[in-house]
Amino acid sequence: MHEWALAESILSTVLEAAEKEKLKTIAEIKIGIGELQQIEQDIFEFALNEIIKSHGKKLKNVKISIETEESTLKCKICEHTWKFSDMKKKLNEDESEAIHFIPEVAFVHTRCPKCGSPDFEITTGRGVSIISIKGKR
Amino acid sequence: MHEWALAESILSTVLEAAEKEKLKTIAEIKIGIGELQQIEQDIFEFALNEIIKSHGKKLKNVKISIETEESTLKCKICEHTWKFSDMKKKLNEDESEAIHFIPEVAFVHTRCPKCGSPDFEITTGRGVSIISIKGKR
Amino acid sequence: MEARVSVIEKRLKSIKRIISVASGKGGVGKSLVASTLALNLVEKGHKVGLLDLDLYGPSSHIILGVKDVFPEEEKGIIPPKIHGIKFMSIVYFTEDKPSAFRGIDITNIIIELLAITQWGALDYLIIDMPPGIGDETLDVIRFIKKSEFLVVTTPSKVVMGAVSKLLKILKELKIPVIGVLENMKMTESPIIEDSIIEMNLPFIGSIFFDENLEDAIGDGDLLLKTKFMEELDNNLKKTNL
Amino acid sequence: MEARVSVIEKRLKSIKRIISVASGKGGVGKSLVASTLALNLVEKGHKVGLLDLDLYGPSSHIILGVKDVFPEEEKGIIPPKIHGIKFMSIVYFTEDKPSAFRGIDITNIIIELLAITQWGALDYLIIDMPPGIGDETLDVIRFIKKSEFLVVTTPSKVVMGAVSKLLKILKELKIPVIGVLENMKMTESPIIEDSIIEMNLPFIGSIFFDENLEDAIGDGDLLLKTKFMEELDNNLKKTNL
Ligand SMILES: Nc1ncnc2c1ncn2[C@@H]1O[C@H](COP(=O)(O)OP(=O)(O)O)[C@@H](O)[C@H]1O
Ligand SMILES: Nc1ncnc2c1ncn2[C@@H]1O[C@H](COP(=O)(O)OP(=O)(O)O)[C@@H](O)[C@H]1O
Ligand SMILES: [Mg+2]
Ligand SMILES: [Mg+2]
Ligand SMILES: [Mg+2]
Ligand SMILES: [Mg+2]
Ligand code: NI
Ligand code: NI
Ligand SMILES: [Zn+2]
Ligand SMILES: [Zn+2]
Repeated sequence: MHEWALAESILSTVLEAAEKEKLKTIAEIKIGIGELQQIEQDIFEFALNEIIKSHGKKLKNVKISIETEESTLKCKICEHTWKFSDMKKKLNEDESEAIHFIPEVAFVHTRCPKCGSPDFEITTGRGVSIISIKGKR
Repeated sequence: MHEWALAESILSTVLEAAEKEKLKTIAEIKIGIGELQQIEQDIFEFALNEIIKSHGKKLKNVKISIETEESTLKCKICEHTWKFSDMKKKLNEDESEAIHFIPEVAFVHTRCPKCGSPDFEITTGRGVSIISIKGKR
Repeated sequence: MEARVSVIEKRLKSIKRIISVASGKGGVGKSLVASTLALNLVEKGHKVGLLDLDLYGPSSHIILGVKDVFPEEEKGIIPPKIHGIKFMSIVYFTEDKPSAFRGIDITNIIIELLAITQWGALDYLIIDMPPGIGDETLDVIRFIKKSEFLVVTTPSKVVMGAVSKLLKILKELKIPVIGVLENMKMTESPIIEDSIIEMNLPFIGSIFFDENLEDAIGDGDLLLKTKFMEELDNNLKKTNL
Repeated sequence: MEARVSVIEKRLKSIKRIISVASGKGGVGKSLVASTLALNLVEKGHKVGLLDLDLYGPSSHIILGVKDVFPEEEKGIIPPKIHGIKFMSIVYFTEDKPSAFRGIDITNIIIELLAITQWGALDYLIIDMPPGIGDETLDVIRFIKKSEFLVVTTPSKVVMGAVSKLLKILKELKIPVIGVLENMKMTESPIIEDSIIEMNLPFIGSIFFDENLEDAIGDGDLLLKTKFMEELDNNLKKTNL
């Protein structure tokens, strides 16, 4: 249930953006979920809906769509690229859960599968993000 | 004349790329010079030509074109953007020269003109770069 | 679009004061001061949190002897209580393995920790800062607008070289500096005090080198009884903490 | 397209050995060891360079007393000679002002310094590393393939917490470790030696806390005559330096 905190951050960002753009109602939010963070989508959607209920007007009839994003990891040493799913089976439960909380600990618990370096980057699919917001002024 | 070292790095990168792409001759190199680094273009071109002379075959008939890139600096605190040329006049000769050698010392000698923060980023126009290489296999 | 930053303010809303223990230099005792300060404030009946932001070389868990605890998941993560301190550190997630992070990773970790940690109501949140004026320091300044700084130095030319840089930038940016604490002093000398006063910044006082300190590391109860803690406590009387 | 990296190998080609003095932890004496090691090797007749990569808190120029010099511009930049050491540091370009850099800036500065510095032929290039396992350490590993590491620690649990992380990652990546030097020792104790040997890494030896060291800071000639230098020199005999 730490997904709640992330759901809250999404909606707080949306409301802030709506304020800035002077939107009276928000019609649609597209949210991206990166593979690396292994969000439990059910819980995440449940949290979004609960928070929306308590937020009243602006978000009342909002349509939420969620897209999952594949992760791309790229080695800074050998330039090899891979996906988190390629190596997830090598991780134990604790390591996986740690990456769920803080995706960057992937640099601690995993290595480039080609050259063994911890010096790689998360190019796509890190965590939650807002893809787009639609609303009416 | 530290421009020589940068010219050398450009040509060494070009030759490396040519090797990788199996180019027998290199016809054209487009080079970008970022405003921040304040390269002396005459000296830089002179250095390029001198090094090309000594490098023989592959670069013999290469056409070099140089584009200058305006700098964009963007504040991470207030999101203001500006150009280095906007504030160059506030710098003394030593500060300017230091930025010529190490463009990142712009964070040391200058500030966001709107909010005064040193926490800004160089979005474009930092230093020398290779825009494109053309050649024949 | 970055989705996590906007919730940070809300997470820190019920915290009365945030104190970043910093230096610019490593090995001066930042982590010792941060941990013992947190212990000291708990003793005095305050609600205290401690956040270790030295992500490469986290130390507060070693100093406090934190073992076998993990945050609870509840609308975010709730820091476990250690000697009454709500304690958050990257070690929960790294298992204390080597951590090679680049600057952009540091920023992402700090944003994530600030966005998901549920501190609840606190009188003080103490932040144990790493050395340098890098991503961690810049991100504390960027994301934790209400943070004050407590700066630690030692009586050494080399150390003051780095510390004065941090002090200058804090002063320039008008960030509140509670004061400068001189640590690991060995002989009486006013050099540090004088140079801080010359910078027009508050000098708090000194803590002498405590040769028995090492034996108390890892044990909160012993730490409370050290000479170090006694001197820290005396120095705190000269501040508004 | 990044244009500077490919020339780095050429710039370092005529350097026989590159020694990064590192720790993972701050304040353990990395800069002291790096500077005095450079002085020591010059005394023995070697051609020596010293590169200060602690970009936030550069210290080597303070230790060696470097003042009023600037690199010469000649097909790049040529480091000035200080006590016979070719010395390169960010201070030439910052005027010792506060330097707030993010990780990406650190990488860019390191690439730039490596691409434009003309070291010429050297027997040794000593690199004074910052604490942490961040951009500087990762970039030395990435761009200076032939670098060996000399690791400095002190006899403290907190310090060894950070140092052992660096050692583990160096070992995992099969990067040559010349050995570990225990610095600022105050009492006889085999704890550090034992734990290094347990990690299957070479323990070089110890340097005791030298209470007169501070007076020699800033003066290369005085540094050569310190107890610190004498002990360093004895320890070096146990290495291939
Ligand atoms: N006043 C003191 N007396 C004795 N040892 C001290 C004192 N202050 C700090 N230390 C020791 O110095 C070392 C560095 O302290 P630490 O808090 O880790 O510094 P930092 O967080 O600034 O890197 C530790 O071994 C610590 O136990
Ligand atoms: N053996 C020693 N005896 C006394 N002081 C020392 C010794 N080694 C280092 N120091 C002092 O400790 C402080 C930190 O040293 P420094 O080289 O700057 O560490 P680092 O580069 O690891 O941060 C300096 O004030 C230095 O003079
Ligand atoms: Mg990484
Ligand atoms: Mg910056
Ligand atoms: Mg610390
Ligand atoms: Mg140092
Ligand atoms: Ni969760
Ligand atoms: Ni030049
Ligand atoms: Zn790789
Ligand atoms: Zn600004």
